[in-house]
Amino acid sequence: MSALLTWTSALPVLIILSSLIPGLLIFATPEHARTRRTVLNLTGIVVKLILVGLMLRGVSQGLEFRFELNFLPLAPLVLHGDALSLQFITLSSILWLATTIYAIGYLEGSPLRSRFFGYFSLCVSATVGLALAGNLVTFLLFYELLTLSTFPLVVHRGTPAALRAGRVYLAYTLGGGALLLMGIALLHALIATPDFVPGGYLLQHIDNYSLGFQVAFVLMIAGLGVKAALIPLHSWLPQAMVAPAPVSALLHAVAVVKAGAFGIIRVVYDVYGVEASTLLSLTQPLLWLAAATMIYASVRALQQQDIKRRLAFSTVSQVSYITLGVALAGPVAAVGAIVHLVHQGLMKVTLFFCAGNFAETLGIHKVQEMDGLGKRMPWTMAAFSVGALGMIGVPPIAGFISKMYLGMGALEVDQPWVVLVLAGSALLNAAYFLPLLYRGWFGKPPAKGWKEDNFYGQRFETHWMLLIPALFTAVLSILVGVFAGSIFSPLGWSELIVSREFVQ
Amino acid sequence: MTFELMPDIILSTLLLLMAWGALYAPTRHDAMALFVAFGLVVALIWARLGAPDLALAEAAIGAGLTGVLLLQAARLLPAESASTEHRPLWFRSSLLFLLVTTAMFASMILNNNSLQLAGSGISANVTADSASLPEMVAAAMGDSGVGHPVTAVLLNFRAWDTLLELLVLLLALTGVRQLYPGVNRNQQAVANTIEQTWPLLLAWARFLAPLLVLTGGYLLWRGADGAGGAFQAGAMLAAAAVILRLTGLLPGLSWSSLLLRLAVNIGALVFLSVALATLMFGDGWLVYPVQWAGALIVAIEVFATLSIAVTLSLLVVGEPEELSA
Amino acid sequence: MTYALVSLSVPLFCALLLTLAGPKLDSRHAGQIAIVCSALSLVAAWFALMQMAELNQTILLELGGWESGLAIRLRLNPLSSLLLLFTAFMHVLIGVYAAFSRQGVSRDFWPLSSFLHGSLAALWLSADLFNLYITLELLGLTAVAMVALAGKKAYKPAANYLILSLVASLFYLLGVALIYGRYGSLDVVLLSLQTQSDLLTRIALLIMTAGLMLKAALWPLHLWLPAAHANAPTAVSALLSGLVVKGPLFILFLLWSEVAPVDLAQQIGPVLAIAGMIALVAGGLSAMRSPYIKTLVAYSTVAQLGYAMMALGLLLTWQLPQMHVALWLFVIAHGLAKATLFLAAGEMQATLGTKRISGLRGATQTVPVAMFAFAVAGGSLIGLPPSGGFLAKWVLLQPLLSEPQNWPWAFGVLLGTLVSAAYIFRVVAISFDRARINPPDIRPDRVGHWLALLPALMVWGMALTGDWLIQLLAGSSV
Amino acid sequence: MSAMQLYTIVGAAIFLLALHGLLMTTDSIRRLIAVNLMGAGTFLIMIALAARISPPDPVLHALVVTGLVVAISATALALRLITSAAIAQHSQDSENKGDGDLSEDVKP
Repeated sequence: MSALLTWTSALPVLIILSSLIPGLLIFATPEHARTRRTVLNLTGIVVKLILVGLMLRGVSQGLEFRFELNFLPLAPLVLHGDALSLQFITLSSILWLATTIYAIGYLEGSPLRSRFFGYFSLCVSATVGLALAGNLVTFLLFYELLTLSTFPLVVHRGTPAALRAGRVYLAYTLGGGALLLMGIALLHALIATPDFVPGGYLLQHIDNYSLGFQVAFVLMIAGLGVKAALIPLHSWLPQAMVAPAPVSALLHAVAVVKAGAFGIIRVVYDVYGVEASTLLSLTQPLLWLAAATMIYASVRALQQQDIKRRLAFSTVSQVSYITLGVALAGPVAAVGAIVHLVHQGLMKVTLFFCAGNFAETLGIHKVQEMDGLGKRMPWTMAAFSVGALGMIGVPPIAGFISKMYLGMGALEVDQPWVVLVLAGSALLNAAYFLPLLYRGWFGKPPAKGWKEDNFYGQRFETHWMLLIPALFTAVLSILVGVFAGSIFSPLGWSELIVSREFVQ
Repeated sequence: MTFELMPDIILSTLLLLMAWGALYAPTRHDAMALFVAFGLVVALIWARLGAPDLALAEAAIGAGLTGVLLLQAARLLPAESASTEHRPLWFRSSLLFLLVTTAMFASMILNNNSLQLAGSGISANVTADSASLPEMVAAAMGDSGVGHPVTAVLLNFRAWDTLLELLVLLLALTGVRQLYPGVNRNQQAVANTIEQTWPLLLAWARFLAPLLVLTGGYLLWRGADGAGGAFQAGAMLAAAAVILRLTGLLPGLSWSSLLLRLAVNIGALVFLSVALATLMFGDGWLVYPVQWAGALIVAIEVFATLSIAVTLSLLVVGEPEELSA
Repeated sequence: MTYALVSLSVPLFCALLLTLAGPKLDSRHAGQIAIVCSALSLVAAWFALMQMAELNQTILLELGGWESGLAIRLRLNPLSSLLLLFTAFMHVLIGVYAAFSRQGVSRDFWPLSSFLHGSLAALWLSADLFNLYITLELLGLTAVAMVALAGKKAYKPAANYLILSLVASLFYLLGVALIYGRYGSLDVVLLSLQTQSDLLTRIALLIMTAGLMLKAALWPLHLWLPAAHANAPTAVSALLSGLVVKGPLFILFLLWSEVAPVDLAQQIGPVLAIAGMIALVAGGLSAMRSPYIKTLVAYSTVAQLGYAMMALGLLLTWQLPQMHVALWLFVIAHGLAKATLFLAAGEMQATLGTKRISGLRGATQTVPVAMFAFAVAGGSLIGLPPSGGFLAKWVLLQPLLSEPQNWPWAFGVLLGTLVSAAYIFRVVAISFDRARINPPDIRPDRVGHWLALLPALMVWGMALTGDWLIQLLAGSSV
Repeated sequence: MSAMQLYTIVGAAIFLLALHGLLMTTDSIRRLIAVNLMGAGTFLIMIALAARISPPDPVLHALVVTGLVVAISATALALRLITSAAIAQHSQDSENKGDGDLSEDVKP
């Protein structure tokens, strides 16, 4: 351990601990101590947001946040806060806030809440750790921890269906983890494990080990592709939708799939570097894979009648936008990819919150049952519409910005066919989202009344803790689109990242 | 093949036949009897090979004590079921494989003189200046404190082996003891004494036991200078005790008596204490001071003999209520 | 060396005292004495290790002060001192568990556990083939006696175990006799200078290997292990799987990495490595099919020993000192993880009143701590970072991956990882079943459950000392 | 051929024969006899090797002495275990057979 523990080296650790410690304390909280649990949760979040804010300021001023601990020979544990990690950390911290509030409302009165929130906090810690990981070994560590801590949440309900989904989830993610381990160990065997560097650290060795590098890349992308839900490794994601809505919202829309996508960004930009990846002819196949995933998953989404499953396939498709942008290997596309990491997260979490509200309030799970929802739940339906339109790419919502950058990026690197793919995907998005909106706003409510109707006649259309987070993220999705020009918007920050990444 | 090997060939054939019988005799009882006889023939061969003291020990243990153990076990066990004796043909035919292996081993021993060279100290492999182990033993005898090389090896050069071996004995007793947790004293237990002691056996026992005790004492006393030693002596004494117990001439013992426990432990305890004392106050772990070596070894031997004798006899004929605490 | 000898003799003395004390000493006090002795031994072993870490060289001790060859030699190097420490540590851990958990043990456990401790310490320190034979026998008899502690139903498995163990020792002894006949020496260091790859040496080494593999339950001679380990009392199973099978493995390691000539070692290496790979998969599949908790854990020992065997085999094939680090890291990580697995399995069995894995439905609610311990320890068996199992696997993987022609071996490791993940999560997934909860028979023993978790936390804590451990072990390669 | 060679071969033969016998039977007593025969074969080889020189090699004799103690200790423990197991089995058979315990369910 470094002898000098200054605040810049302690900060990354503190950011992880700010959710880890509350998480462990929550495990020890008795089931009925609801207030204590809530206080612990919120304290953790507030502390984390403050710490993240500090780090944001520091990084924008060019400060270095690095923590190191001996672990393996030539592969220490490194936590390093750079611009890219902050993009991901900020997203997950803000959404953690929204989702926690949502989850408190959602799980009110149900059993095993201490276990749920304990693991929930662990997941956030793992996600944040993964974002802060300063080299591949550290990344692997948090990647596996994320798998382990999400599993109890997937099977939280403990029903046979949940267990089945949990087994599938584990089979995929642990298999992916093992492949990732192999890839990382292979790279380490060849050239040890230095810190992530903008532009990568492989270029100088490329003549000696080109075969090894290619194999390692395939292994790592396969391992990361499981979480990023690239075809053909995506089928765990729709199944995992049996989990409670907050889990689907935060983890499957944001943390887990983004961990995979984030990993791909790290590997391509900070390990291999754009130049080496292109030299090894690795980016082109990845591009095809991403494009295929986008189209295939959109088509599958069209076939789904269960709302959450449709959203899940939509996630598969949307996360591939990030991979696509990375694989295009140009600075403009990179901005699109990195900014989409945030934009997709905000919009998708909104959609899942709303889907959860429909299910909790009126017992609605299927697309056909959505007729006339807008009359009973106008606020939720409005938030849902923002998310859906954003996904399609309607300005000024966030999704538009990222798609625009991706399209421009494709043209910049002279791959015009990608624009066609993007357009096709947008059309498919419209095809599977617009009918939902149409039914919700213009359909007729069922004559027999709703299947169930909780919270009827109360002040809000549903529990306030379910409604507020959905509105909050919907508004955020619009704001980041509208104020995309500001330096502290996700777009501005992404441009900062890319300017550091592609500086030659 | 020379004529002087004839007795050895006869003995070997006999030995192999008895081994075969002990393994494949139709009834378990025959198998045991043949095993005991096998042990006696082995003892004979050992005596021929220049190890008379070991031959005595083998007769007492390999044939005597093991035989008693087997007979007792057979008495308590249900008759063996015939159904378990069938094995597939290929399994039986593995005997052929074993024959071939033996033949190959034999040809190797006969053709390859590696085994003959090394032990006799003229091995080409050992670096020129180093002596063979038996020569080293002979050279070191003067400092060992005893006169007989086997005793010197057992209690001085390789004393650590012997200490661990005492622990093995003790451990076996501990293992046996915990098989009888809290046996009720009044419970009707299977008596180990032969129910209807034959008069002849009784008379034999009265004659044999003191003889064994005498032999044991002699072996212990002689061990320092001639063939013999604690273990052989202990074995003899144990054999005597077993015979006396079987004929009902020796009363049972009780584990709750400190004296018995002390007798069982004392050998290892004294040995280990000496080892620790040499570590703390002497020149190192088990380094006996030269002038005390003889005395220390005799002391260890006496206690070890006691422990070995008591432990062995308890192991063989100790009854549940004697052993359980 | 003095520290090591103290670490060795304290448990032996303790065993003698406990036997001497007899029935007047009740189980509680016997337990306290045994734990204190193990702890003393632990302290001594710690000093020995620190001394080794500082010196970083091998100390040889000719017992009795006689010249080398005549005397039995003890040897202390970083590896043996680490194993001494590990043994003492495991005894303290499991001793504390046995003393304070409700499952408890009978009074006879304590002298036997001290005997076990002493014999293992003697084994790690010995560098003499015949002396190793005696320690092997001590180990075998202790293990059998401890299995029999479980009561009447364990007598039969214990008897079978003993017979197999005796056969194995005799194989080893015959090999020792032949080696002595050929070279006139029993000392490992002297033999390593003399041995040649002739027919007799080959036969002797093979006989000894067969015996040792049987004793260490290495595939394909592992069939006795599940019955013996699954039938023993909980604390004993933990000691057996965590420590006892590692003794013969150590001798096997000495035999091939030192005694055997290099060309013979290179010939046997691939055989051992392939056997290890098969063990990984076959043992894992058996564990996956097992309907009983403890049998699953026992089969996982067979599988995990496959890693160790693979490391040993590749160490011999390539004569790579790095593999030696992987081998012993596996041994230590497996020991700790297995202790937790058996303790947790035993606790869950007792609380839920079932031996079947299907009876663990809802265990995350009914016995949360024990189940968590099980999962955490399982994570180390799978090799998830940053556990001890991960460290070992990482070190093993490095040389396998650095040359493309070695990649098939790495594939074996990958396969092993997946199989272990499958059987561990088979249990974990069932425990989340909330639909058909198996209600506990008795109130969970909190102390026992937390104590079961302790070794698992230690094995994950190994990560913090990973770099140091690897350097230390690398320093003691022969 | 010398006596030493003869007995070395005989020792090996007995070892192998007993090994075969061990594999051929499931009766515990016979298996234990087989194990003891294997031991006797080993010791015979050791004594034969000791007799290569005159006086015989004391080290090998000492090893045999140690080996004998180990053998008798183990045999005694084994026989006690076998009989105890049989008695336990017997009493269990005579009682009503309860829930099948693990020892019987475990198949290799």
